[in-house]
Amino acid sequence: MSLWEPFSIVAVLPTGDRLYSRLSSIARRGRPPRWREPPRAGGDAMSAPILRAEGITHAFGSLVVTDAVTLTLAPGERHGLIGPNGAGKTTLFNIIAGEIVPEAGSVHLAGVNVTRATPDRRARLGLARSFQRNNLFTDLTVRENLAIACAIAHRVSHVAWKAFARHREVHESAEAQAAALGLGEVLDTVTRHLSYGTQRQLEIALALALEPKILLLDEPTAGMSPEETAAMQAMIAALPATLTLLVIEHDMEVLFGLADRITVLDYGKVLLQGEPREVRDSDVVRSRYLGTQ
Amino acid sequence: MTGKRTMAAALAAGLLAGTAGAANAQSSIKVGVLLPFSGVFGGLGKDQAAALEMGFDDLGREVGGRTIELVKADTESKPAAGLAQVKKLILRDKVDVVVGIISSAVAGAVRDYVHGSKTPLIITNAGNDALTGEKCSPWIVRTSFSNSQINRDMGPWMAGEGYKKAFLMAFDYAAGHQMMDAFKAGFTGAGGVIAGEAYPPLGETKDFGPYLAKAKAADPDVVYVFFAGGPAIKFTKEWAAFGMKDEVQLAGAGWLNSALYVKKQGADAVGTLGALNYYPSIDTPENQAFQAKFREKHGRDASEFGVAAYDTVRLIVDALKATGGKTDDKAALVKAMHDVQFTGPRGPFRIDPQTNNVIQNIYVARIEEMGDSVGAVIKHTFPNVQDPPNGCTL
Amino acid sequence: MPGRDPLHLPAAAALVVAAGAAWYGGDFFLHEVLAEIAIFAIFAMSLDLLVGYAGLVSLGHAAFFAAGAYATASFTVFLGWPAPAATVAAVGCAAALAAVAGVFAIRVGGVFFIMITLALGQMVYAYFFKAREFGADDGMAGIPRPDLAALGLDAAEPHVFSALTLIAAVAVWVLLLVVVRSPFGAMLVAIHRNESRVRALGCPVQRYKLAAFVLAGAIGGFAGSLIAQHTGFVSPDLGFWTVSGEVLIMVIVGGMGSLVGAALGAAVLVLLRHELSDGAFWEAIGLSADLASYWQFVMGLFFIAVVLLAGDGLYGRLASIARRGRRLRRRGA
Amino acid sequence: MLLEPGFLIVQTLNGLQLSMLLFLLSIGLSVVFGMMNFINLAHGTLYMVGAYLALSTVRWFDSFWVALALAPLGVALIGALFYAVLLRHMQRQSPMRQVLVTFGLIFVGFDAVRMVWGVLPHTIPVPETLAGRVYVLGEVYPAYRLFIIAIGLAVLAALYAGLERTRLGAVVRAGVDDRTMVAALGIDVERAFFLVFCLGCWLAGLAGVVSAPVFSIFPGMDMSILILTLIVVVVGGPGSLKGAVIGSLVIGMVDTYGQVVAPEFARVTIYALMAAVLLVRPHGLFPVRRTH
Repeated sequence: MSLWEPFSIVAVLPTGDRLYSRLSSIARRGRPPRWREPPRAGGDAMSAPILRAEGITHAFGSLVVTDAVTLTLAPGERHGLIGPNGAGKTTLFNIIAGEIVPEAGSVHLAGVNVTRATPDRRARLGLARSFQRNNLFTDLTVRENLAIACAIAHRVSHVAWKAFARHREVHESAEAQAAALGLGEVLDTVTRHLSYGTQRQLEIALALALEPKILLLDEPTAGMSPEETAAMQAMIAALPATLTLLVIEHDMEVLFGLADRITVLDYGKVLLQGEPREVRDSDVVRSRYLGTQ
Repeated sequence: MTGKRTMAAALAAGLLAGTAGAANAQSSIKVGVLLPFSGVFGGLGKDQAAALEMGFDDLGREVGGRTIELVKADTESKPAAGLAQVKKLILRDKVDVVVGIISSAVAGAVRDYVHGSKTPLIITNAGNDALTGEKCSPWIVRTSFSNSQINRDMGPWMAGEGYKKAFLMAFDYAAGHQMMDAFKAGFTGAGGVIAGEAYPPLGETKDFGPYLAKAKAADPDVVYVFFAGGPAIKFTKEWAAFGMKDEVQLAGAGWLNSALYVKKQGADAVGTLGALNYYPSIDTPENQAFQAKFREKHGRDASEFGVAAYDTVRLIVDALKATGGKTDDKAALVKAMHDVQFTGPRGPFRIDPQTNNVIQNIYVARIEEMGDSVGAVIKHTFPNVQDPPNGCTL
Repeated sequence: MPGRDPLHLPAAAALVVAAGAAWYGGDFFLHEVLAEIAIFAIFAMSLDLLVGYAGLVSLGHAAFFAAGAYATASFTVFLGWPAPAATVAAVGCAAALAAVAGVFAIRVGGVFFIMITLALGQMVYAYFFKAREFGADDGMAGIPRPDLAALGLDAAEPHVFSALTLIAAVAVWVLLLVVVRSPFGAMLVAIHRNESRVRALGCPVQRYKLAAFVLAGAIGGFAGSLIAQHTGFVSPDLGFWTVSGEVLIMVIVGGMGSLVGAALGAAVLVLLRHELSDGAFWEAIGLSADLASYWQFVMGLFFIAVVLLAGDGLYGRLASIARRGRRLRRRGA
Repeated sequence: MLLEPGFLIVQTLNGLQLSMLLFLLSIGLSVVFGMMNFINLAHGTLYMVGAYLALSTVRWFDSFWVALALAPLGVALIGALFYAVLLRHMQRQSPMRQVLVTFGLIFVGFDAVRMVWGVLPHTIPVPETLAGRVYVLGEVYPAYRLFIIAIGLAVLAALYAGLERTRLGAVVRAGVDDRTMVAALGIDVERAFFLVFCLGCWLAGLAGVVSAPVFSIFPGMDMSILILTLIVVVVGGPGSLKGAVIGSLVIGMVDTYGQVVAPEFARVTIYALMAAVLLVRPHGLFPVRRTH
């Protein structure tokens, strides 16, 4: 709530989601959950993990897709997530992003328990994500795409009385963002006319426009040509060092090149967690995953 | 610039089209006909319009050297549309008198406007008690009936016939409650007991089955109902299908077996008792002549709706004759209507100056087999039924 | 993005011309029609905020129309409030209803939303149909218009009231124009185009949709308040599904996502209804006057044709013609 | 009185009969929605047309059974025509636009029916063989209403078998789950959709015919049933046979009992029920899990 100006018409309305989750949890357990978030955990901000997913368990029907997975990311860490198809990577990713509420386990973001929080709330807490399939405003220009993200980042998206065009700071930062990520040339191109690789870049640029603390990248190089992959690698490598990254990637070489630590998932369980070198040298991983590539 | 011109032209053309054809022909007497030609009551509107035309054909379209001109307006059975149309009739067409209105909701909507504009309105159907009761107007005359006028005398009569326990059923709206309340007051006053009541929602009731189950469980001597039109047909049929016909007497306001559809109801309707201000089988020379003429024209019996419209024409023409065809003094015109008296198809007809409601006979009829068809046979007549003022101070 | 409307100036000019002509030259009937157009334009613009901008196709918008009308009737008739105060209260009532209904409705999207709002409209209709205190199916009469004696005017005069409604329509248009051109408006359009992305960007979309729903409901209630004063009468029919359907048709015929389009759609439909339901029109084109009672048939076909052939509505068609004209002129110059 | 066994028996049968009609109407709507994300708002109009076609057939051939055979076919034909002329060309457009076209058809259908058959309500007689009354657990009940229940159950059984056993059924089930996937397998989804759409129209026509002898036939009968049908689809969860069955039963029973047990709430019971279901389960009681 603190993000919203007190006089905003949006801020004074109850959220459908909260009311719903409260009512439905009353229906389920007869006891309402806490309305307010617990106070942020104290302590040294540097050593406290920025993201902690603990004992995450989720099943679709009888198929357990993640089984007691625990994942901890320190600030500035670049973490890779690999595993064969069906290992539960995407489900875990979606649980962290807030698309799925896990059956058991908890997700803490910068010390705040966000296990049941909506994706937008997590985004406001500093978690941004890209999508595996491009998920853009395809009939808007690059400039307009970024302006939407920047309006949210500048916390003016709820303003209903001043013309969008007159929020100069938003448009300036959209332009700056585009320039920084090499999209300056195509600012006024309608997104659907862009090449796949450029759309992919915009996908990440939108997430970065939020100035997040942690960025989740879902197969950033999927479907790209070798040149495009190289450009994307360079772009990711050039991200600020303070930004925490969680990357799902099929291309092992890409991942080994940019991750500090890697988690290997297999059949919903953590097979191994460690530095890229350890993973590369692990016999288990080699037999279960690399061997099958 | 193209856009601007297109838009302006379109707007102007549209607006002008709406205003064309206003008043001329000062000499004619204009009668606004405010009936539903579409919507739920579209059929009844057309029935009354046909009877109005027949009435003017019979009684002549000229009084005091002025021709009578009918201006029709469609209420679409909707109050808002009715109000818009009555404004149109009065302000644009400058009619001298308005006749019509099937639905009480439409009548309620136009009441204040008509009252304020001091234009005589002759209601040919809408039966809401308030129109000639607490909300009566010196300018609003009713030639049809009031809801309680039809049912008031049925209560004591049925109690006198030996029915002691009644179950009431009508749609949940003003007319339904007024009719049931009028019956209830008379029936309980004469020692009857109300075993139960059910008011299904108007317009949304798909099936009478659930209500019939409830009525049956109450075990009454008589079920007294008010249904009209499609629901009346359906109710009668279900009544028979659920085996109620053999166990309980069915009675109600006579629209349950209106002449418009009693033949369609056939054997299922036989034995039902009804009270109404008109039945085609009324055995008077006036009615026989009227029915013969109507049958010749339309190939079917005239209904109570047609008769109300037909008598209205007589009321207007006679009143105009009394004023010598003058319509400038509207108060004198209404006064002339109070003085009109005649015996029409439904019997003696006059307007009560106390309430502006009609004073008329109410008939009790039983549906019986007639050759290979069915029809209403009159069993009893309540003569010259007059409403109490009910808060009306004219 | 909203705000690129090539016909704003021409439309405003047409409005001024129409208003001027009406004030000086119109008869009663013209004023009645103008007032009706203005009121339905307000109603249609409010729905357009939902349908055209936020992408929430509602088939129950008449619920707020009826709520606003009944609130106005109640405050004036029962409590004796002056009409303007009752209008303010009515807008509040409609907004409150929209807030409560919105919590349920915005949970679902697309076709589900259509069904929920359809049910909402029928629920409100059913309530007023049954509520004895509001006159049940007979409705309520005797609603006053604002007292303009201080200005030396009488709102009971058709031309004064139609001018009043036109001013109200312009005010609503300006208000909504500000809203749709603001970041909030841009966000609604963004949510419409790609909801999951907006959510991932940190925008609480439910709250935005609810805000749009409440704003649209409030303005719908304002239109309802005006119609109550216009006719002096309210009935449950104001909330019936056909009213919701007609206003949706106005928005779609005029062109979704354009406020002027919605207003144009209202004008076209109101005029069409007046003409088609008039027997004289059918006789004038050499057909039976009986066809007047089947005007919904023609309107339905017209609607289908617009959806099929001019997906962006009449206004969209006009706008693209205007753009083409401008291009041609530029090329010529 | 309300706990009397006689009342309960008759009322439960009434509820079951309404449920079966709602089932006939909702199943077609629901499956088409599941497959194409498209809802035919003119479904009620098809039901009405079915009843009117039955009226004309009965007048012509003087037999209910001929009407039962022909009228639903006529409605299916109208549906097929509608599909060929309008819907097919709109496949690539947003489903919303298709829904709007069907909305326009409600207006057209309403007036078309009035033009052809007039505004006065009609009825058709109950067929001779079913005109009698039956004693159910000692209570008198119209035989024809039991016939409606039987038809509903028969259709339910046939649809269940069809969905489980036939190839079309398999395509439909798969299509509800993931349409693009089925198309990718080289199966002609459009043909399957066309067949399902026509079947849905046929069922709506069937509902119109079987209800004609019980309910009266009038312009406007389409809307009251459409709203109920939509509520069934929403409550049950679109695309699910189970949802349509359970939704129909719940709505049919609640409506039937609600009208007499709590008459003052008769108009809102159903809506309140729907709101409650949506609050707890936004995608209906039996949501179809979609894989995208």
